Order: sequence, then C-alpha cells, then structure tokens
Amino acid sequence: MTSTQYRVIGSRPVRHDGADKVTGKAIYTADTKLPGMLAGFVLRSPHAHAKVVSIDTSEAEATPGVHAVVTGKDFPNVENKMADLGEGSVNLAYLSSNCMAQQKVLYRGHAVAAVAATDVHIAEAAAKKIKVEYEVLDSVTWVLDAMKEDAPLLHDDLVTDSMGDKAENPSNVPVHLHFEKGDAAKAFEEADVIVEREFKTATVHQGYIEPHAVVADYNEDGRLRIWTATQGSFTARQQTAEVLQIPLGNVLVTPCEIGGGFGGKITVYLEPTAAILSKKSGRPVRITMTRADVFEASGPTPGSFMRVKIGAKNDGTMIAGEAWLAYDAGAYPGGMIGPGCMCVFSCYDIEHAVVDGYDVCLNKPKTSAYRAPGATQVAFATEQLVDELAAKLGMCELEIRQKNAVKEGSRRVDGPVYPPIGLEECLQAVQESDHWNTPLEGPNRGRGIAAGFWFGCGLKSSAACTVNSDGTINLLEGSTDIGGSRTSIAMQLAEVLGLEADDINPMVGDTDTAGYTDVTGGSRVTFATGMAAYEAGRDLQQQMKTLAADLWDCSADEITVGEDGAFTGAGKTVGFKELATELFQAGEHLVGRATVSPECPTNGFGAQIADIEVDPETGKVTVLRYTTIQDAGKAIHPSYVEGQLQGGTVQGIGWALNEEYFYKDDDTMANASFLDYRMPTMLDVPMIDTIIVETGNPDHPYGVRGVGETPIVPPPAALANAIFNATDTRMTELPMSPPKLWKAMQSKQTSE
Amino acid sequence: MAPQSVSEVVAVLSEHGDRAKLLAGGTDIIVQLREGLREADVVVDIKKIAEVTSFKYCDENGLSLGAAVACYNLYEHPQLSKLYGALADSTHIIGGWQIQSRASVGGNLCNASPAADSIPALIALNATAVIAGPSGERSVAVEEFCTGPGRNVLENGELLVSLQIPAQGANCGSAYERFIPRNEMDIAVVGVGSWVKLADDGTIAEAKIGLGAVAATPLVAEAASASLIGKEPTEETFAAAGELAKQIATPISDMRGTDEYRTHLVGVLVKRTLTTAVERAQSS
Amino acid sequence: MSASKKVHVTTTINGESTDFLCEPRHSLLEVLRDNLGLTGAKEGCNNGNCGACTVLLNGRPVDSCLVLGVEVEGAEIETVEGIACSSNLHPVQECFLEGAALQCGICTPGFLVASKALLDKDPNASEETIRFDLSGNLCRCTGYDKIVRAVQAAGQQMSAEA
Amino acid sequence: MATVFIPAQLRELSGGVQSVEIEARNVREIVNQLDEMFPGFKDRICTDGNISPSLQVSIDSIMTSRGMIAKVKPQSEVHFIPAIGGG
Repeated sequence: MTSTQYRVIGSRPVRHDGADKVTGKAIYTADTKLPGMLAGFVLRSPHAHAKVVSIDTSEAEATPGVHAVVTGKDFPNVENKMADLGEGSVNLAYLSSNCMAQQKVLYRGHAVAAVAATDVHIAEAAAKKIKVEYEVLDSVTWVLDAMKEDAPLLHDDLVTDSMGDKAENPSNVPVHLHFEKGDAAKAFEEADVIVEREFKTATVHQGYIEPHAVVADYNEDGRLRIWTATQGSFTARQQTAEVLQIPLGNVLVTPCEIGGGFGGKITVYLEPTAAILSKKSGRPVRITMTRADVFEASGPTPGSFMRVKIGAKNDGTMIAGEAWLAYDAGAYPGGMIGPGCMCVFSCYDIEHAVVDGYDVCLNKPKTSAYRAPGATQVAFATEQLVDELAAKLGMCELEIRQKNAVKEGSRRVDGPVYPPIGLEECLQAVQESDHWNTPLEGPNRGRGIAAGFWFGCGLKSSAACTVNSDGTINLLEGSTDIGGSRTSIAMQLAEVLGLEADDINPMVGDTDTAGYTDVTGGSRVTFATGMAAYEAGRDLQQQMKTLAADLWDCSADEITVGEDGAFTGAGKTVGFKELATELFQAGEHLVGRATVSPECPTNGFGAQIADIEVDPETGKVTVLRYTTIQDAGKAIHPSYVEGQLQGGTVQGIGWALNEEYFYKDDDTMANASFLDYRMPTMLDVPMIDTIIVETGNPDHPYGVRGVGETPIVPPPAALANAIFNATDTRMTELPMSPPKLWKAMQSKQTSE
Repeated sequence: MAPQSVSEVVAVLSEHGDRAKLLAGGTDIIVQLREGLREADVVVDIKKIAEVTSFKYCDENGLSLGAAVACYNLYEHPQLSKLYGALADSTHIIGGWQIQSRASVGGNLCNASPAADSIPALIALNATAVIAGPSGERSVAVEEFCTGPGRNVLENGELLVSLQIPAQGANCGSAYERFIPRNEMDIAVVGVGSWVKLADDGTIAEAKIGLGAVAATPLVAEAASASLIGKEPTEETFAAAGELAKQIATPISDMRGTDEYRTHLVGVLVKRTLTTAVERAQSS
Repeated sequence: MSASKKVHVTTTINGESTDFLCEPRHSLLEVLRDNLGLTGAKEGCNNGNCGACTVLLNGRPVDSCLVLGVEVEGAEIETVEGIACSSNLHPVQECFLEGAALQCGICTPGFLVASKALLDKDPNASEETIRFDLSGNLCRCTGYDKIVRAVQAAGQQMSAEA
Repeated sequence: MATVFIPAQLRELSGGVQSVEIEARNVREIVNQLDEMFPGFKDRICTDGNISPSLQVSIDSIMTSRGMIAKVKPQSEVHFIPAIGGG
C-alpha cells in the first residue's frame, strides 16, 4: 500500500478555503446577518439543582425592543423516544429539556427562558427582568457521591439498565455495562505480578474558540431555516425537527464555517430556542453563547473514577485485566462510558479481562463527545499501570508494550477481533525515533511514553461532482470543514480523476443540496467522505466510458482508465479534462455521485514520547520535548495530518496539566472563563514533533485511517509516566496541576 | 465622556459619586461593567488628560508615572526597565501583549485585586499614590492604598493621578515574580516584589518586599525585609527572609491554590526575587 | 453598562476615514462587526482572554472587546481585512496558508494581526519571543507548532524583502 | 454456522454459555433463535422490534448499521456491543 506512488495524495496543496480564512472573509455563524434580524439572550439557572416553581415573564415582554420571550412551556411535549442521530442516539425528552428546562433545572447554566430583542443588550436586560422562583434542591457533582443510595436524585423515573434488565428503584445510574473475556479471576490467581490503582479525572471542555451560535428564520410557510455552527448539519436538522415536532423536510440547516468542535458541536443547544423565538417574533433571530455559557451549558466531557488492575507473568505477558469505571453522564443519561469500557484494554492483548462501567447522572452539564470520547481517561489509568508492571518486572516500558501490543486477530474485551492494525508499527517508530534514542539528562527531568487508540468510524457520506466545460470539477459534499477536510476530500477525487487539487472546487452543501452525510466527528471525514468523493469519481469515469464509446465508436468495455485518470480506447489515450471538454462540446453534461456507508472501524493507534522537567519547589511541569506518532493508514494531506496530531496532543497536554471544571461548595463552576480554565497558550508547549506511520487501511481505496481523535489519548498518561520518572511520584489524579503535584511530592517526602 | 483636565474629572466624580467609573486601559473595568460586577451611569475616559497619561524620570525625584500610562511604556523603555526591574517584570506579564497595550499600572492599583501583579512591585519600590480630589491633592503609600479586594482609599470625588516612585541610585535592584500554572495569561497564585540596595561592601543596606495574593490586600513583608539588613546576600539569608514572609501570609484556598500551597510559594518567590534583585543591583 | 445616547465617532480603519454612531457601552469589536460589517475580528470570550478579536489600535495590538467604540475617536485602526496589500496577501497570510497554520480558522484573524505587529517590530523574532508575544492568542486546533513556524517563515520573508 | 457471542450481561439467560453456533442468514434470525434458546434474550437487546439504539451489531468486526436485516455469513462472528460515536 505504502509503495504506491500518488500524484496528489501525500502532497501539501494550499487549502481551498485558505484565502477566505486568512483575510477575514470566511463567514462563521456569528458573522451572518439577515434583514430584520433580532438578537436572542438565554436566561440560565444560577443553581446546580432546583425546582422551577414559577416563571413570570411579563416585565420582560413589556420591555421596549423585546419581540419575543420563550420558556419551557413554548416547547412541544416530546415523548421519551430514542432518536437515532447517525452517530449515537438520544432520548428526545432529555434533549428538549436540556435545551430549555421544564420543571427542574439540573445544573448551573441550564436554560430557563430566552428573549429576542432588537439588540443583545436589550435582550439581556429584559431577560434579567424575568422572575424565576426556584426551590433549591440538594445537588451532587462527584461521580461516586452521585452513585450513593441517598444521593439527591436528578430524575425520579431513572432506573439502571443492565443491557435491557431494568432495576426496580430509581437512581442516578442509567446504565451499567459489563464485559467479560475469558476468566479474569482465575488468570489473576495465575499472575506473577499484579498492579492495581484508583484514578480520578476532572471534567474538561473541548474549548473551541468559537462559542455556539445560531441564526434561525421561521418562515410564514412553516419552513425553518437555520444557520449554525455544527459538526453535522443533518443531525442538527434532525434534532431540531424532533424537538420542535415539525416535519424534517421543513427544516433547512446551512452549516456555516465552524470555529472548532472536537465533539462538542453535535448536540443542539440553541437551535430550537432560536427557532421558537423566530416563530413568535416573525423575525430572524441570532443567539450566540457567552464564553461562560459555553463552559456551563454546552457539553464538556466526563470526569471519572476508575479502578484498574492488570496481572502479568514473569516474562512480561499480560494475562489478566480488571476495570471498574464510573463516568459522569452530566445532567442527562448517555455519557461516554461505553467507549471507556471498550478502550481500557484496547492496546493490549490480554486474554482474560472483566470490565464494569457505570454512566452516572449528576448536576453538571450533559456531557458530550470530546476527541476519542472516554478513551483518554482510561488510557491515563492503564498506561500508568503498564509502566508500573514493567518496573516490577525489570522490563523497559517500551519492551513491555511491544510484547503485549494488539495486532491483527487480537480480541477486544468487548468481543470483536482486530483486522490489520498499526500499533506494533507505531511502537517500532518510537524505538527508532531520534527522540527515544536521545538520552534525557538533567535533574528533575523525566521521559514517559504511552500508547493510545480510537476506533474511528465510517458512517454515511455522500458526494456529487459536476464537471465544468473546462474539465474542472465542482464537488458538493456535506461534511462541515473544521480542519481542512474540503481539501483532503478534494485531493482524493483529484487523484482518481488524474486532476490537480485546485482543479476541484469543493463546497460544503446545506441539508437541501448535499446528500445525507453524518457528522464531522469520529475521525471519519477524510476516510468516509473521501471515499464518497473517490466513488463519485469512479461513477463519473463509468459514465464517461459509456459516452466516450459513442464518441469514439467503440464498445465501453474496450475503454480503460489508467492510474493517471486517462481514458484509453479506440487506439487513443485522452486525459480527463480533454475528454470532459470533448463530451461537453458533444452536448453531454456530467454529474458523478456516490453515497457510502463504510462500517469497519478504521482503528487508529498511536504512541507518544514526552520529556518534562518538574520544578521541585512548585510542582510545575514544563514540557521540554514531545513526539507524537500515529498510524494514519495513508496521509492524504500530511500537513493537516500533522496538524491533527499536534492539536490533539496539545489538548491532551492541557487535560493532563491544568484544565478542569473547578466546583464551588454550591456545586456551581468557579472557573467558567478562558482565564481560569487554563487551556495551553503558545508559551506552555514546545514544538510537537510528529511521525506519521502508514500501514494502509485495507477498507479504504487509498488506505486512509481516521487520525483526528487518537492523539488526545496518550498525553495525560505519557506525562504522568514522565513525572514519575522525574520525581518518583505517581500521579493518579487529573489534572496534575502544580498544587496537586507539589502536594503529592511533599506527602511522598514526608512518608519516606 | 472624555474630560481634558483633572479638575473636570473631580467635578464629574463629585457629582455622580459611585455611579461614575474611570476608564484608563479598560481591561478590568469594561469586563466588570459588562459582567455586572460593577455598575455605572457615567464612564469617564481619562486618557485625554496629560497628567495621567504621561511619565517622566529624573535622577532626583525618580519616576512620576501617570495613572493611565499603559504597561508597555515601562517594559519597552530602555532606561526605566533597567532602573525599575520589578515594575518592568510585572508590567510585562499583566495579561498578554494586547492587554499590555492598554492596561495601566494605575488601573491595576485602583482595581485593588489582591493578586494584582504591579502592586507588590510598587510596594517594593516604595511608590506613593498621588490622589486628586475636591479638597486638593494628597499622597498615600501604595501599601496603604488597597483596603480590601476591589476596594481602595479613594473617596468620593477622588482619582488617582500618578504614582511617584523614588529614584534608583547605584547598587539598587528589584524584581517581581509570580507563580502561575500556565506561563502567561493567568492570575498570580502568589506574587512577590523585592527591592534591595546594596552597601559598598556588598551586604544588603536596605530592602523591601511586597506580597500579593496572600491576604485581602497586597502586603509589605516588614520583618522579612528588616531581616535582610546588614546581611550578606546569600541563599540562606533569602530563605530565612522567605520563612519570615510566610508568617504574615493568610491566603485563602480557591481554584488557584490551597492556603498551604500559597504560603509555601511565598517562601519560594521571596527567595527567587531577592536573588534576581541582588543580581540586578550588583550589575547596576 | 446602561444604554445612553449614541455618540458620533470619526476614525481611520484600514487606511480609510470612517465614522459611525455607537452607544458608549458598545465595544470596538461590536462596532466593527455589527455597525461596520468588518466581521474578520472574532468574539471568542469577550473579556480579553483569547485574542480572537485582536486589532491594531494606533499600531499596537489590542483586544477590541476591551476597547469602547467611543474611545477610538481620531485613532487609526487596522483589522485583518486590511492586512493584505491590494490583491497580494501579506507574507504572514501567505505563510499561514503554505504552512497549514490554521485548521478551523476562528483564531486566525487575531493571530495574523498580532503576528504582523510582532514582525513589524522584529522580523527576526526568536521562537521564544514569538511564543511570549502571541500567548494572548489562544488556538485550540493546531497545538501552535505550525503557527510558530509560519510566523518565523513570514519574518524571514519580510527580512529578505526589506 | 455463525458463531454468536452472548454478551456477558446476558449470560445469566444462557446459563453462563459464552457463545453459540447458529445457522442464520441475518441478524433477525440469530436474535429469534437466541430468544428461543434463551427466553427473554430478545427483550433485552431489542426495542420496538429492532436492535436497541444503544447497541450495535458487530459482524466480523464490521459495525453494521443495518440492525436486524444485516446479513450473516456461514463463518461469521457476531457480537452485540454498545454503540460508539466519536468527537
């Protein structure tokens, strides 16, 4: 696979939307302006948990400049129905009341009312005149507390579902998952060495720089048009239609340029509210979240408690694994516990394992996906235990990983076996890297490594390509472009047709024009929408063969298409553009199309190396050098693959060292700002070196694997291992912020 | 409104009292007004007034720093940044570059955050606040200026006009350092400003240490400062001063750090700033 | 901040004399985006912590969310829309494109404006200086690596042209 | 015969049996046969006659989106696992 020579794939063209994005011309949702547009403001709960006794909106409604006010009673009743959203499913009643609270508020920031006015300042002032009477309830924000029998209940009717078996009494635990492979109990008895620890991780946020924003225009004919910052226009359309109980076909969602998502811009928050405000006022309405709203009322990713245990033989073979995981779901059921369970041992071929997982509701915003959702937490646990095992066995931390790495045929804890995968190759790349082979010297310094995995999904994508009279192509696809995907998709079409990247004009369509396409998420776009573009190109070639046969007076079967996209038949060879032009002049208009639904995970594996230095007096960690290695299958646009690796890694570094939701005694967030949430600035990280491994994915025409998510998985573990190697202190809690590391080092000194 | 003279401002402030707020760099006040933390009917832009937007230095009287002078003027100034190391250090880390283009030392002082970066530096440098009001001008030592978190000594009708910072002779050096979890764009967990004057024999002749984020207002570490006098500038001396400084710290535990951690950091930062201050004094 | 009468402000934006009416409580960012249609500067946090709204005010980078519209009377403002010289991209824009220094692009205008100011001051700025001076601009997609390299490359190009 | 793995949480129904061999052309036939072998099985993994939205079926490591109508080959390996998405 890797030996194939491509013309376009593997090159680094300037992205198609680049000029717009460096000149300020690119239109993001908050940049759109419609005639007569009003500004919306959402009033949010100041309490972590309370009954809404009454809401009096009269004063707000009477405020000059105010055109509409909505509360929960303006939302239609939706049943307790699960809607399949392409990527996962959602209970519509929960989705609706997360958009606008009904009888209860379940977290600080929960929307209780909204106002549309001629100006956002007027809307805000009016919203503050809405009188909401709350009856404050006991609240809970720590996952183990929420699991206790006497914990305050968020939902009276919620019972634990253990794969269809429902518990009798209500609790805050909607789901219990349990996996078994082999006989773990027996294997632990046979193990020569066992390591076991408990770990905790804090709630963290995706931290996209663009706050959620929407413009809704509810037309008199019942047609609802929405412009929004979403990772998936089709899922946004479906969620909005379901919450509003209007026909899907009445909703048009136009995805604007989107300022980051990382999993956090899949669920709808503002769309239904803006739509109802628009319907009531008869005017288009724009709502943008404040940064505090984004932290308090969008979907961060779960905090967790984990107990993990691994047993190995003296030769280093891991034979037994056990994990007990409890993840925050947030205010409503449906967190990331499934993938957490499935990823805890995903890098190692452990014959006997048992995993229990609990999804836990508590008074935090409903969690949502964040880059390899659920995997970073468990990697923090497992990858540290692997290092501890190695130390106990006197093995090198790389060697033990190489010895136990999963490969083709290894069975996952949840059952399925892996197809060809690239973890061994990534570990080999660690071993051969300049970083690994350069000794780290100096006091208080340490090096750590960790491996990581994310499934990478396929899902549904569509593409259509219209041939222009000069043989260039307009490519219509439905994947919102968060990181250069227009280009990585267009490059695959260019490759198959024998064109250059800039012969293709890619366009991200809205839900009326593009074929159905699932979200930009799950590391799937370059893989699946790229595959759709490839297939659309193939479709075009088929059509052109048939038409060329008429033109050249030969049979279509005699015409072949070469690797360079040229058509050969009837004794001549003609390039794509030339043939397209010829056909156009002959009156033929060409549109190629394809829909794909690849179903095999693309299995992204990676490994990372971190060098750090700890200030022994303050516990502050400085990252000195960092290398991120990942199997991309085949890198279509290496610069943007590197960008995914570097970006995911730095998010992981932030998660590891400083980021956290800090809760006050009243269970409200203390640090809902970029100042105090502390994402890495440019000064907090070094250059991130990358090594792209290309093992080729047999399920993709060019061998692509998804790369977007895996890079965030190893950093907390790699840094924890590095910190241990620098300080002899094992950090089991995220973030490993200076006060916590200092305290841990102090306790260690005292105990020694 | 944007008055042209101090007396105009005093008149506006006297008329509107609490409901008038002054705008210099705006990097705190605009956020506070927007978030409803402070309220105002009138916002008075003082950047059209020469006295508050200019600064001058002379060897006799030192630095007269207009209250609205933006941070960058200090750390970019070749002479002042050398003479007033602690002030240059602190102004260079207040927010990012964008903030430093606007934020002023006077505003940082008036905002009276216990964690303000410039205040421990000003305290160490023995700065005095010059205040204008309905009954004329008065001066207050910077360490007396803050009266609580977000509160200061300014009375109705008064404004901070400038800061007077004594001249820096030979053998003087100062430094400010804060601890933050990131490397920029953060609020000090603890901040320490240290100033020393060395005697001809190399011992410490005078010293002053200011502490931030360890109490309701920035503090002078008097015992710690006094402990240095007459001593050789050694690591032990600095560590001992650090221990003394820790004794007056009464920090809170919050999202930025525990009281225990903050108290510990006082010792670390006193030692580090004294080391830098002495190095600067030795090379001045 | 409460509403009050609109103020007439005359200023220069991207070299053109411009005037507008704004309420005293409106930030420069709001004025640029809502009154003047210059939506290149983005709102990421509205309190000076992300740099996405960076513009040059009299040649110095500022967070336009922390400047009031009424303050810019008589000032010179430069936004991302004014960086390119006629139809040619500025070297820093070119290098961001060539070096893939943007992903979602929302922080890009702020970075470009701050980077231009930095390179105008010192085209040979070290990596350390670049990282220090641009630490007021947050990016969540790139991990900063390619941004630093793009700024360095632009600086080299500017030095070579100078 | 396809090899069908019984999810650990349903082994209480199968008396601890971890996998069974089933002759079937699609998932529906598998589910029906499992329900005959282990009464109550279908209720546990289906909602309204389809595979529950919180689950997906893995056939030879392919996560099928076709649910009950997904085809099964004679040598296939079939698992019922939690649905996953991504960020």
